[in-house]
Amino acid sequence: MSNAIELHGVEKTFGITKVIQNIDLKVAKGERHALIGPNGAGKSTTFNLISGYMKPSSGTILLNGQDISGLPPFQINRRGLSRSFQVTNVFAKMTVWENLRCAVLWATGHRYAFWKNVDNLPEVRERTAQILQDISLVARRDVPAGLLTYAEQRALEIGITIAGGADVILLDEPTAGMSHAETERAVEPIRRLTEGRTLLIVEHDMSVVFGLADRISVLVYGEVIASGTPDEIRGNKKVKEAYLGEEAA
Amino acid sequence: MHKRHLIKLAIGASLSLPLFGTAAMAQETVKIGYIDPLSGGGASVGEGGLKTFQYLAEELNAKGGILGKKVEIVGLDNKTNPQESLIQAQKAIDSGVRYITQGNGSSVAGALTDFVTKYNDRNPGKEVLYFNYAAVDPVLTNDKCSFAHFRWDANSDIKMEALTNYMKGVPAIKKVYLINQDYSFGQSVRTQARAMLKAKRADVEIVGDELHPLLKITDFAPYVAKIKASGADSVITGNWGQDIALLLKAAADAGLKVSWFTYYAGGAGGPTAIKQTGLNHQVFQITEGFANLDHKTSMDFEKAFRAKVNLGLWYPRAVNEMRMFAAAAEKAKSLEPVKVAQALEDMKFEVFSGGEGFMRKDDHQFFQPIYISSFGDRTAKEPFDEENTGWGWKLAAKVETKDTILPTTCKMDRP
Amino acid sequence: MLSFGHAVYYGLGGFLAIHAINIIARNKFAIPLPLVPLIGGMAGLIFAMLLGWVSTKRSGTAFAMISLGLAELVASSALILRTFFGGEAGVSANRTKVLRLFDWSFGPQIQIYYLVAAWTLIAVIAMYALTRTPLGRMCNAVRDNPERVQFVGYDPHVIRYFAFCFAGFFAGIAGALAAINFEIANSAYLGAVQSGTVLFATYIGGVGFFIGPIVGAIFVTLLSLGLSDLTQVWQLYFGLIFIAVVLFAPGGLTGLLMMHWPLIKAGTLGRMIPAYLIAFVPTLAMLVGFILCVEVIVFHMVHAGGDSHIKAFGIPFDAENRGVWGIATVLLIGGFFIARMTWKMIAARWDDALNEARAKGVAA
Amino acid sequence: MLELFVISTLNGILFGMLLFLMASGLTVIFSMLGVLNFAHASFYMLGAFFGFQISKWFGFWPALVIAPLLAGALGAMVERYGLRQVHKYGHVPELLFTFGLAFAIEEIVSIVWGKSPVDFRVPALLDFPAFTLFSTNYPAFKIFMLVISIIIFVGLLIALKKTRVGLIVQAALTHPHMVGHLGHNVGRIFMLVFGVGTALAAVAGVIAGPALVTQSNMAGLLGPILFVVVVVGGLGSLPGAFLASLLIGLVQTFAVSMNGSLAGAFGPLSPDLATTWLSDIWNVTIAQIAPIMPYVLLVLILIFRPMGLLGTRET
Repeated sequence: MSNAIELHGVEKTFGITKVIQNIDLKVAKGERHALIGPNGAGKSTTFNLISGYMKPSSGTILLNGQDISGLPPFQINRRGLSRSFQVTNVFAKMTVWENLRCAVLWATGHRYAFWKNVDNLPEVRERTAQILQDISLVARRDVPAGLLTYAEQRALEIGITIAGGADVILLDEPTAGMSHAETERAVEPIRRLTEGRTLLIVEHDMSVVFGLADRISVLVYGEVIASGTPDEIRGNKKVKEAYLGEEAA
Repeated sequence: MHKRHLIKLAIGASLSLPLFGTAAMAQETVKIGYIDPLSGGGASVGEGGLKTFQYLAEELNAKGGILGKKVEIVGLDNKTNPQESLIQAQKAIDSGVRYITQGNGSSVAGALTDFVTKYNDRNPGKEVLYFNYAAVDPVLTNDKCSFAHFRWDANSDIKMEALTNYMKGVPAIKKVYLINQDYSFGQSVRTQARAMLKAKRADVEIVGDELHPLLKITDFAPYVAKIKASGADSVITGNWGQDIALLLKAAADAGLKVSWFTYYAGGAGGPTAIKQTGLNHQVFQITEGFANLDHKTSMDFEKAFRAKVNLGLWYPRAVNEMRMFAAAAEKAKSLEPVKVAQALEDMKFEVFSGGEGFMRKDDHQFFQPIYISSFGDRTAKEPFDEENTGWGWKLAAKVETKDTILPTTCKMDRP
Repeated sequence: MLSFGHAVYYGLGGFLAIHAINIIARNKFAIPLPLVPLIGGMAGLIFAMLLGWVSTKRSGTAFAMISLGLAELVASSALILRTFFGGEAGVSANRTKVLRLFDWSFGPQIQIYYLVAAWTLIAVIAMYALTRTPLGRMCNAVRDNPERVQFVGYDPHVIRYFAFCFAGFFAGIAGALAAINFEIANSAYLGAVQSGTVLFATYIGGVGFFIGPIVGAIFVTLLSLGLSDLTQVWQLYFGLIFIAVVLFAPGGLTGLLMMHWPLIKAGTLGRMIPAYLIAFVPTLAMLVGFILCVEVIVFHMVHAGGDSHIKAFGIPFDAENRGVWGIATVLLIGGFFIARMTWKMIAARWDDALNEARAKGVAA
Repeated sequence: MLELFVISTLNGILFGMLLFLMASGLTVIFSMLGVLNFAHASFYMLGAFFGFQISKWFGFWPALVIAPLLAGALGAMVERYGLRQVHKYGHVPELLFTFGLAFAIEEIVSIVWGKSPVDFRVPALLDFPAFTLFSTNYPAFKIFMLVISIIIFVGLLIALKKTRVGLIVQAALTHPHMVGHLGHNVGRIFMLVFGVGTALAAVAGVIAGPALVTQSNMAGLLGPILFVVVVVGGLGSLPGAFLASLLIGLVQTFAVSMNGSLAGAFGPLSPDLATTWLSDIWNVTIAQIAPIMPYVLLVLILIFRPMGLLGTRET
């Protein structure tokens, strides 16, 4: 089975600080892969590198076998990779419906069309309606995104991420800042919506990680120190020392 | 973001719609629309002109007006913008104005001539005349001449004809440098200077020929360095406004000793700049008259004018314009523009500064004696100073009317 | 995006239209005048396509500077390329010389008025339609959050470029209409003043609302035509109004009006009206005092020694009169302090009314 | 020819230094506050007019000190009571605010001092030719301008390297996002930076006023070039601004001193093309296009090096 994402010797430096040193990471197609590690380990930076938000200082990143290192974000997105943000990043002044529709337009092939009425595109409408239902925001359809509750914004964030139909999804702490109850409610839709796709997720909540992921990679000080199934990671000594140990303490 | 232009235009167009029926026929006053900048960068010049015309209107009114009707000057602000000028002209016509006068900017003058010509074509019986008191682009009385347009200022070719006729008699002039603003007027000064000098003083060498952007230069030092390097003894320039002031300033700084032959060194701010540079009687100006001209009636007028308006008379030609207008109306016994225009054609007139001038029928250009004067310290014969500098203009030479006449290419459509 | 160089496309549209009229008239092409604006539009579009790619590489402040630089470049070049641009005198044409349609000569102003109105209507409809297309929606998205747009597959640069081209197209139409109206095009069309006025109009009207610029254009045109008759220093008032809008009403006039929409929906607007009326009196007094002060100062600075009975906004007064000075100062300072109290009251009432509207669930 | 070369170099460096006096303030303000101060050239103009007024009352030397202080105080007030209020709406409204301000300042100046140039003279002490170079005088005042500019340039360098505020400013130049985390004092620093920046522009105004022209349109003449300097040098780069200032100063001065045109290089255009638009391009001299050179430079830079000569940031 081929890999959806592959990182080979990827490094990122800011000035003289090496934030990411030599990451090698493989995410197989169709797999749910979690990236964990203590604060400041470089998880978000890794996401930024993969999604094109930042350019790697060296190394290569492959998406479905194609080199995407250094490409701008929209190009990477068009090749089938979509990401969410840790800090909610939606179109605050537009309604929920419009937010989702923006995310659907490129994938449905309407691109920069200026000769079509956006309200008369049935496939756009149907797909947007479907996503709206999937993230359970039907009742909030015409509310500007900036006025949603926090949990609703997080749901919308995920909705925008999956709306384009990308087969590789990167979720950056989808449950960050949520209460325990909210988190529990959030996991199920994530599982359902990423069914059949490749998922790479950064998450702090260990119950989410171990409940959701097929495989887990542990990132410490900008390096992957371990990669494996949840059970393997649970039993890994290095991981216990570096991460779970602290958590337990 | 894009629709604003359209909307603006729609409003502009609707406001400039002729308000039918407002052009009252039986009016009690003769209204003259004065279209020049009354705000923005050109305002100081425009205001001065307005005051001049208002003073002249009062003078006429004190004598009973024109054909018994009072003269009223309607000040209209064109913001030195041709398009705005057209809006203002339409506004003026709608309020019953049949005579328009304007002077600042050949671009405005070109637009106004076109506008008035077309208006007269499209509105027979409601003709409008345009009296030009200062726009000197030769094209206005040549290729673009119009029956509705009359010019009292000598156009730039005429001034150059006068200047070169003067230079013909000054053997000390050997190397001439031309520096002009890079637009139609500056270019015509330059081409005429080249052609006329070649014809009249083939021995004069033109050592430099510069065009610089209009009103954009803050430091003329590089240009002055070039003039210096060329070894010129005289400079001819049509520069006006800050372009002449800054040029002279840079010349004084670099210690450049040449004679300056200028069109507009006497304009607002010019005398101050010359005084500042200390170029005593080295700056010459070509005009149809100046304050210290030894001519009794114009000196008396100047004195009264200064006392009332607190400004020197910049436009002796405006006096000619208003007085000739009155005379033409009396002669035609009518204030109908077409009749006034016909009366003005080939009219001979004793000009403000003395001597005879005439309005040539072929192109509606007025010809008059031209004076070359220099600016510097004064003797008892020069009572007036400029801009409180203590310095004044002194006569250098007079060029008679006959020595200013040039042919025209004008082919006019007459009613 | 903030363009300081919009007049470039407006002006080029105007020039092309003038040349087009001349060429059509000379060769007797069967193109009626009402189609000429389209030529201007195409000119605007083509130049926007050429210059747009470089300038839309960046957005925000950098874009503003670049647009300014390009505008200066084109405006200055216009004076050098005088065969095409006619130097500072410009190029003129006679609009009645082209093919006549239905016996309309387009000589009389009223016919031009209809022409401009028709094109304006068409353009406004087209622009509205444009906002309803996928590209139009994505333009909104870029304005809202350019970063996120990249992660749904769009290149913000391309979207900005498209928007820029359309803006150029409509500006070109406007330029052509102006050229038809005045029958002349000159370099002032391309200049910074033109761009500045447009900017003023747009922001005073309110960006972010479709009708904002329309409101702004009407307001600013009336203001500049009206104010210059009323007072000599109209540009000062103009600048101050603009600053006031930026400071106190970032949404522009339209934004101010739209703020009231939730209250109208909730029916709590009535509560604001008395507060407005109370505040109106001292605010007006303050403004009158301010205007008096300005006019008196202007008089002393500009016309010192002249006739002191001046007229501003049609109201005659004596600028030398100490009484007038006193009244002006009292109105200005007193008005300011009282007005400030009333503004606070408005703010308090506003919060109440809005909260109540929220409670009723309409203020989304 | 050598004479022209030397004089042009001196003039070019002088113009460049004047540009830098203004561009430095603009760059620092831009880096710290994220605001492109459209009214920056207006403070240059205010400096010149304040300088004119004060030197009329007390003489030139007090004016050289007081006028910039006054303009700087005004600048600080603009930041405190104007810009800071607009800040919450974002950078574009801030830019618009300064745009409106530039407009208003120009109007106020022309109301107070009129629209024609004022008689602002070089102080008698410096009103003599400093040296004569192949018969061309070089005025002492211009040497003085050069010296003042260099002193301020050096002073600025020292202030940036040695003072606390200087270090913060430096940090802000390279990492603008950091400014947000400076703590509670950030308001005071912003005000200070804005004040100093505008005061620098005012110094340029006071020394340029007598040498060039002091007129109500002087801001409008210089403003656009200033933005070109900042973009060409690279947004937020002080060394870049310095380089770009000198470059533009020299390019413009040298272009003026050259006479070449395509017609001169390749001979006159064939007569059947002489009336077409091509003749305009063919016959235009380098000197004629000197003033648009900065904008040509801008376009070239944008195409080939969008972040500017020494810039590192994309926006």
